[in-house]
Amino acid sequence: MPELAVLLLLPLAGAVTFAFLGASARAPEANAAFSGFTALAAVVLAIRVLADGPQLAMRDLFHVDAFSVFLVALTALVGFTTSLFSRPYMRNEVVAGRVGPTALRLYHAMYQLFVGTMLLALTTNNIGILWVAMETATLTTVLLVSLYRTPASVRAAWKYFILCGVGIAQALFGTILLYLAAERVLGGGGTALLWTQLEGVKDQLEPSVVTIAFVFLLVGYGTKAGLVPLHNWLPDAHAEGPTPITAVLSGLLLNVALYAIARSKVLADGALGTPLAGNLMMGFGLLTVVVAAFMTLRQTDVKRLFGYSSVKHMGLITFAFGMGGAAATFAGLLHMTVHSLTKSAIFFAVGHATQKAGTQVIDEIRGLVHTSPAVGWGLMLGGIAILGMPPFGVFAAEFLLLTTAMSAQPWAALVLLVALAVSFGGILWRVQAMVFGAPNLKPLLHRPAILPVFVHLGLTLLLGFYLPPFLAAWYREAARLIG
Amino acid sequence: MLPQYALSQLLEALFAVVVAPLALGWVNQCRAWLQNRRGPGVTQPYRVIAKLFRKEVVLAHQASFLFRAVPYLVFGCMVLATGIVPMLATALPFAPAADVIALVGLLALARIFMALAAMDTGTAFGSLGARREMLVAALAEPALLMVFFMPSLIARSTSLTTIVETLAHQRVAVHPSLAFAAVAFVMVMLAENARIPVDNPGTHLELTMIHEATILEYSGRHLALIEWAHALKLLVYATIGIALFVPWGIAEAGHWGALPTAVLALAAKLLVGGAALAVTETVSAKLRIFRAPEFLATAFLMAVLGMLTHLLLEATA
Amino acid sequence: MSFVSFSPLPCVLGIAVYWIALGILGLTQRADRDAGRILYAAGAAGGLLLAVTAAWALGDAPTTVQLPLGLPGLPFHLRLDSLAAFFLVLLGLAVTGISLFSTGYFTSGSTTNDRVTCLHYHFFLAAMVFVLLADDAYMFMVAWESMALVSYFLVTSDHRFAEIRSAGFLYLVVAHVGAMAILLCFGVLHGPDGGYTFEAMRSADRTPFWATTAFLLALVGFGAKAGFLPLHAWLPEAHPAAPSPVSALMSGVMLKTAIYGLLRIGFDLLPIQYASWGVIALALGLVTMLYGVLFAAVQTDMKRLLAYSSIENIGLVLAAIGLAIVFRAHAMPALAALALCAALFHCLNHALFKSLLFLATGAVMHATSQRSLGRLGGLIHPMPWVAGAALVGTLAIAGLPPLNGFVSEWLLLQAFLLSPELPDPYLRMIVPVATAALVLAAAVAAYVMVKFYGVVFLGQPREPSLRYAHDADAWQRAGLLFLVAGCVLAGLFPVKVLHGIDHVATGLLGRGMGDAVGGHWLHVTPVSAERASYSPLLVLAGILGVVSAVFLYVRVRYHMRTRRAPAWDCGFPAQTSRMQDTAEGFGQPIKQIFEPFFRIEREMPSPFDGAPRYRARTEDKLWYALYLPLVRLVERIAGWVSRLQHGRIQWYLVYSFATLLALLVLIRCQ
Amino acid sequence: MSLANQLVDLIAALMLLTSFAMLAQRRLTALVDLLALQGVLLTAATLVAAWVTGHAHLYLSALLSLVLKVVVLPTLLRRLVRRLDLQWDREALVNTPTTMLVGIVLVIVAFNLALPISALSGSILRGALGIALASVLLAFLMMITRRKAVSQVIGFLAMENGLFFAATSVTYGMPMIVELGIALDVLVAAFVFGIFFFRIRETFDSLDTRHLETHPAGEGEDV
Repeated sequence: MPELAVLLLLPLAGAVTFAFLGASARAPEANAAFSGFTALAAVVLAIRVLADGPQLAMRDLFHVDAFSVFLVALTALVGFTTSLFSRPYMRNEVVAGRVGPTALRLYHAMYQLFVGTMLLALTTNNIGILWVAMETATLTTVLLVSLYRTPASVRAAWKYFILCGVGIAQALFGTILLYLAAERVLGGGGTALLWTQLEGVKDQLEPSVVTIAFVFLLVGYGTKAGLVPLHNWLPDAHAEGPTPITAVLSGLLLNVALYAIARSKVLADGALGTPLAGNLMMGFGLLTVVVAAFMTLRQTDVKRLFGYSSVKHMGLITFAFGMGGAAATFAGLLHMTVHSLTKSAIFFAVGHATQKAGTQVIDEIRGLVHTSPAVGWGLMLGGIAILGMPPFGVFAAEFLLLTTAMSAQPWAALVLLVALAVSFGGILWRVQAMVFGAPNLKPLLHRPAILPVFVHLGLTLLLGFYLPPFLAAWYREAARLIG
Repeated sequence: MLPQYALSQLLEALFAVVVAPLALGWVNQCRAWLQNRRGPGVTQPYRVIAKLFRKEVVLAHQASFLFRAVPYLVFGCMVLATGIVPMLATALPFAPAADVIALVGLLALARIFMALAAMDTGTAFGSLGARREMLVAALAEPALLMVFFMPSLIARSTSLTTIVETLAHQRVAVHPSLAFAAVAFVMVMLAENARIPVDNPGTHLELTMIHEATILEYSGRHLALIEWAHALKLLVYATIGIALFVPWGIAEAGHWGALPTAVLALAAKLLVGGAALAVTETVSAKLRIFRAPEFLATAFLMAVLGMLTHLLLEATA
Repeated sequence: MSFVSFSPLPCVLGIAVYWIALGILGLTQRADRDAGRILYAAGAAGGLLLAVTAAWALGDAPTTVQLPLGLPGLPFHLRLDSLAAFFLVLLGLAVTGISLFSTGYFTSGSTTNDRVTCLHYHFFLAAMVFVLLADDAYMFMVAWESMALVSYFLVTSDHRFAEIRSAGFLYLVVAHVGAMAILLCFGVLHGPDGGYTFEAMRSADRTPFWATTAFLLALVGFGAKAGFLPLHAWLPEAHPAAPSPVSALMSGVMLKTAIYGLLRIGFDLLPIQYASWGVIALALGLVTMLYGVLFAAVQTDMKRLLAYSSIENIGLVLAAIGLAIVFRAHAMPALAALALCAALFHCLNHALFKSLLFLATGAVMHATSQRSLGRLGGLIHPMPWVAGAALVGTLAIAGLPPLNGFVSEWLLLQAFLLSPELPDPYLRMIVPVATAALVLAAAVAAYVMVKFYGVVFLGQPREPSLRYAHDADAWQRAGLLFLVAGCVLAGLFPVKVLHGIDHVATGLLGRGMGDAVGGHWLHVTPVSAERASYSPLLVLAGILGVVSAVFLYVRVRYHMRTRRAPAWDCGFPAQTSRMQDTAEGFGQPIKQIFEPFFRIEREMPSPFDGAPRYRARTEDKLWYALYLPLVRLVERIAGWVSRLQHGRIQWYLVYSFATLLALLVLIRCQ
Repeated sequence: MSLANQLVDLIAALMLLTSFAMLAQRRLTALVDLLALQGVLLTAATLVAAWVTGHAHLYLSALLSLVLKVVVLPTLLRRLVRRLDLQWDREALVNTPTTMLVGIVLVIVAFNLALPISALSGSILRGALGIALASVLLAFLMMITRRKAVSQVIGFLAMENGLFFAATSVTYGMPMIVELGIALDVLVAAFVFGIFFFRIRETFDSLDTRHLETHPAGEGEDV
């Protein structure tokens, strides 16, 4: 599969290129070009998987099925639009003197590497490699978070590093235990970590080992996914890094972590035959939603605010996956899609807004809609969409999730609704304050990239009204795989 | 529609319009006697109205077209009200057009026009009067409706014709609820017609007046119409009371033979009623303005209690 | 109809799409004003067409359509039945008037973004159509929340003012909480194997407990939109904040969509009703009504006053619905139909006169830039058109014959007077109290409206600039006159209106008011002619006849000399406009009598004040008793939760560690 | 009991011992030494596994461990400690005796958890899994109780050692490609740490993590 090779090698090539040329005048465009071609390869891959079913490649080292290819497409797409957004954003940062040539090289190289590791994590068939990719993703972004070298950003990056490093170490332990269980069935050697193999023998795995393995995996990847109480790295990392990185952290990294959890759950369910894994995930999901909802009420930094919003949505998706079943998993997958699109759109808008205001403090951003209507309305509509107001797609996902929850877990649905209402108030109040009111912002030298914002919002809007049949079939297939 | 029905309707309305000032005059005369005065005679209201019609109208500078239209509208409403109330005969041709609720609505319409006109000139006393008038109405009107609902429940109808026929022709039945209703009705009537103890029809003392304050700015023919309408209102209330609580002797429409009896019966009832009103006014003192709501709330409660009594004791489900 | 197959549903759908197109067109228009104005006028034409089409569909059998949109497995289901058609008529009529008015209103462009407003305005209209047409839970929720969202944008269209922003915020939060209750309600209602179409819900079996839960959730959810106590708090904030045509739309039409939803769920999706629901609805309706009217009486902002008056009217409608449920539960369908017809008629009436009054306030604000009653007065002279139209609206909303407001209140009272036929003695005892509350509220409403009209339009201008206020322009007049005509015609020909409404009752209850309505076009006879009858046309003819006769007589018999002079006012010499009764003064007696209802803050001058100043603020007790404690509770919890987030890495590691250990111990214990 | 078994058990016991020693040790250079010692133990364990199974890649893995965990990382850390002039660390939360007590509890918990797995698995890994888990948890505890960034990194690396030990002793090593990947990650992580220390130093003039305790606006106002 040449497109798979392109998909994985192109970002790597990009990273190497930018390690040397990342500070050149045309680097932002080149960055977008690399991402664009990667996205193209992802689309081709997606079409192939859609047409021919799951694919294995390179001696079973890579495996792409409906679940992963959908995330591959999403990741590549958001990676591309974010690179478009990053173009004027980073130029403005340079103008503002916040980044120098070295930082710019680091930024572009790591951006490509990050997207590459995400794609690797999604396409690999080996759960060991999945772990390696996740760890690499952490390492690539950790330096980006501290790109500005302000005390706060160094702090945030350190926190990110330590908490995620420790977390991901737990995931490795889980992986080792899984290997232990699989080895007894599949024998040693390379095959015992292959997903395609594991999936086939999942009901023969030793339950007591898999239970412990799942706990470690859940805690490990849950840290990356930002599940409460393992989420503490997330708000700071979101707040302090350059906004394009925030957008991909929120829109992509969290998804990939959830992807790992969802895969783990399939194995755990198969081995245990009890709803234990699902119950744990539902518990985490609920706790996450509730805590994140209340935390939004206390935020004064706009990027932290939306960081908590991401935490909340990860909780919802975890809850959906935990509940299981075709409908809930479908809702979870749809939620992943729309959350990625919407949240990155929000961060694009927030990025420009914070550059205009010269601060991330919510109270000091006012009247966006006057100074730049497009950014203002983008932020407003994005905020509305992420809060689950129709006609945006987040609502479609929440509708499916909540109605299913009401049949299956009425008490949990009630808790979710209360939390959603609280975060609705908390976020709307702040978004409104920033978008409306008398303006206090200054114009920017480089025109903001509005297109990605509205492309994302348009897609989200479309998904609220209309789910293309191929997408629905895709989700169903993926839900079948992991439900 | 038979012409004799139409004729009876027209005659009754005309009768009411002509007789109304007389009834007012009778009450005033009785009061004068009770207060040891000679009194101006029962025809005094006619003389007043006639004089006013001949006088020129002095309009305030700020007065709008509303101000000038209101006297006619109020007068029209009152005449129409007399057309609905079975005074001498039941089954009037106009009766199906409006029942008791519509009657209350009609009275409210007149009052609201009155209040708006009072506010139109933008004087201190005008708006003060309008406010007080509306306040009294806001409490008296529901009480009045509740009073009406009791006979309506007994007769299972809100049509005045049906009510009066039921009450007048039924075999003797005791309706304790009607006692409550009657008391409440009298209280409402006092309030609505600007009588003591709620208002003083004779006063022009600024701080106490209610109704008079609303018509301060009127003069000439406008004032004549309003005074006349006022007299009509008193008559309407009196005849409603008579029709509801002492309906005996009333004629059915088209029964020309029963008409003389009906006229005599009505005259007798009005004489007694007017005298009673005069007595009431003489023996009681005017209330402070903020006591008036309590007075009316009492009436309202009486009416509600009456309805409750009816539903508990008399209703046959 | 043999050669033309006319089906109303696609036509209605077409109008909604047309409005959406107008909105998008509005967004793309140039700064050229006239082009923008045409859009509103074109929208008005759509409204009229909608009213006609929907009226056509009133008696027809329900028609359905599925759109290839929505969720997989749950495409958008649309259905046009009599209930929806009636509310579409209401929407169409109100929109016609309001859009005509807007054509003249949205011209200044100084404060708001015209293009965006135009977009939201027309999307709002379309969203309401979709709410009424929706036939599955998802479509309904999408339309419902979209409606809330665009109306939120409309409310905040002048968002430079902090109070407007917080009003919009409050509105959207309450709306969203309500929408969640509705979502929960649908979750309870859903049909077998998770069917979320209304068709599946209709046929689903459910226990009394779940049915009651669904009804109560619907009451909360739609109550948040309609403004039932205690979820009314957003109304008096949002209505004044919005541009007047938007206030008119929200108050006149949007609140009715909540009533529609309640009827849809209460009567259509829940096939069996219980008397207890009716009692709850009745009680809630009466309390809401009284609360609304009492607060309306003490307002000093004309749009707040009207907003509270809307709360009152919605309470009245809810009470009527409650009564209908009680009758239905006791198998008295004819009486249920009567109460329901009263409710629906009042919905229509309120849509007409409340829109009219909000538009009138819009014209006043447009001309004077004043909203406070303390700065208005005497506008009948410079603005005779607006004053005339507002007079009709005032009389109609005060429930006076022969206008439309009286008819619905009359029908409702008739329904109440028939309730002694209920078999349950306890219910019978509620009736007098309920009736008393109803008539009391109606009477106080008249008080309120006199205050409104008198203070705004009559008397002397309280500000000198008011003398130069300009009257409404031709478009605005057209809009006002359309609604005036609606009020008058619905008042004079109630039988025609009831014919239409009867289809709805028949559709929902299986039986309408029947022959009683069709007796005679001149008289409304809800049960029988002996029982009660009312003919507004005759009443009007009677009044006009007497008035013209008297006028002619006076004119012929006496001289018509008239002289202008300063007002007499018992001979007081100086009469400034400040000596008139103020809005506060007018509300004072109500405030005093019903003092326990209010929360009053007084600022009294001391005897030694050089510049004595008296101020009294009357506030909603519920705000302090319910909303603020709730906010404080949420904030307190947020405070506790945020202590988890203190920035110490060691502790964060402890969290992770503890979580890991707890989970490990948990699974070990299993 | 075979020789291999005894050897692995011995190595495991030493592993546990070093973990405890690290928990108690507050001198940074000594900590680095202990880390290097763990690396040696790890290499030894891998060699034993390679010997038992005869897998060639395990020898490679042992070499990798030796280079990375005994030579490269300790050297790097030693140089850092010297360059940054760090000597001592302090306890952040609780004192050493308490930490030790908690550590003993953790070992019991880890053994208890590993019991069912040990019971069902064969030959050489009998007690190793419990000890590996205990090492991981002890390293975690060390990270919690230390204040200096360097100590945290050492704790992190100790945790990785525990994981590697689990991988080798319990499953005779992971597939080669995974091992390589993990090793690469550890190496990169070490470089990132290195960069970080200088950034922290440059920003705060100290490597005390107290400076890394943020009081971000809007949260924890009462701290």
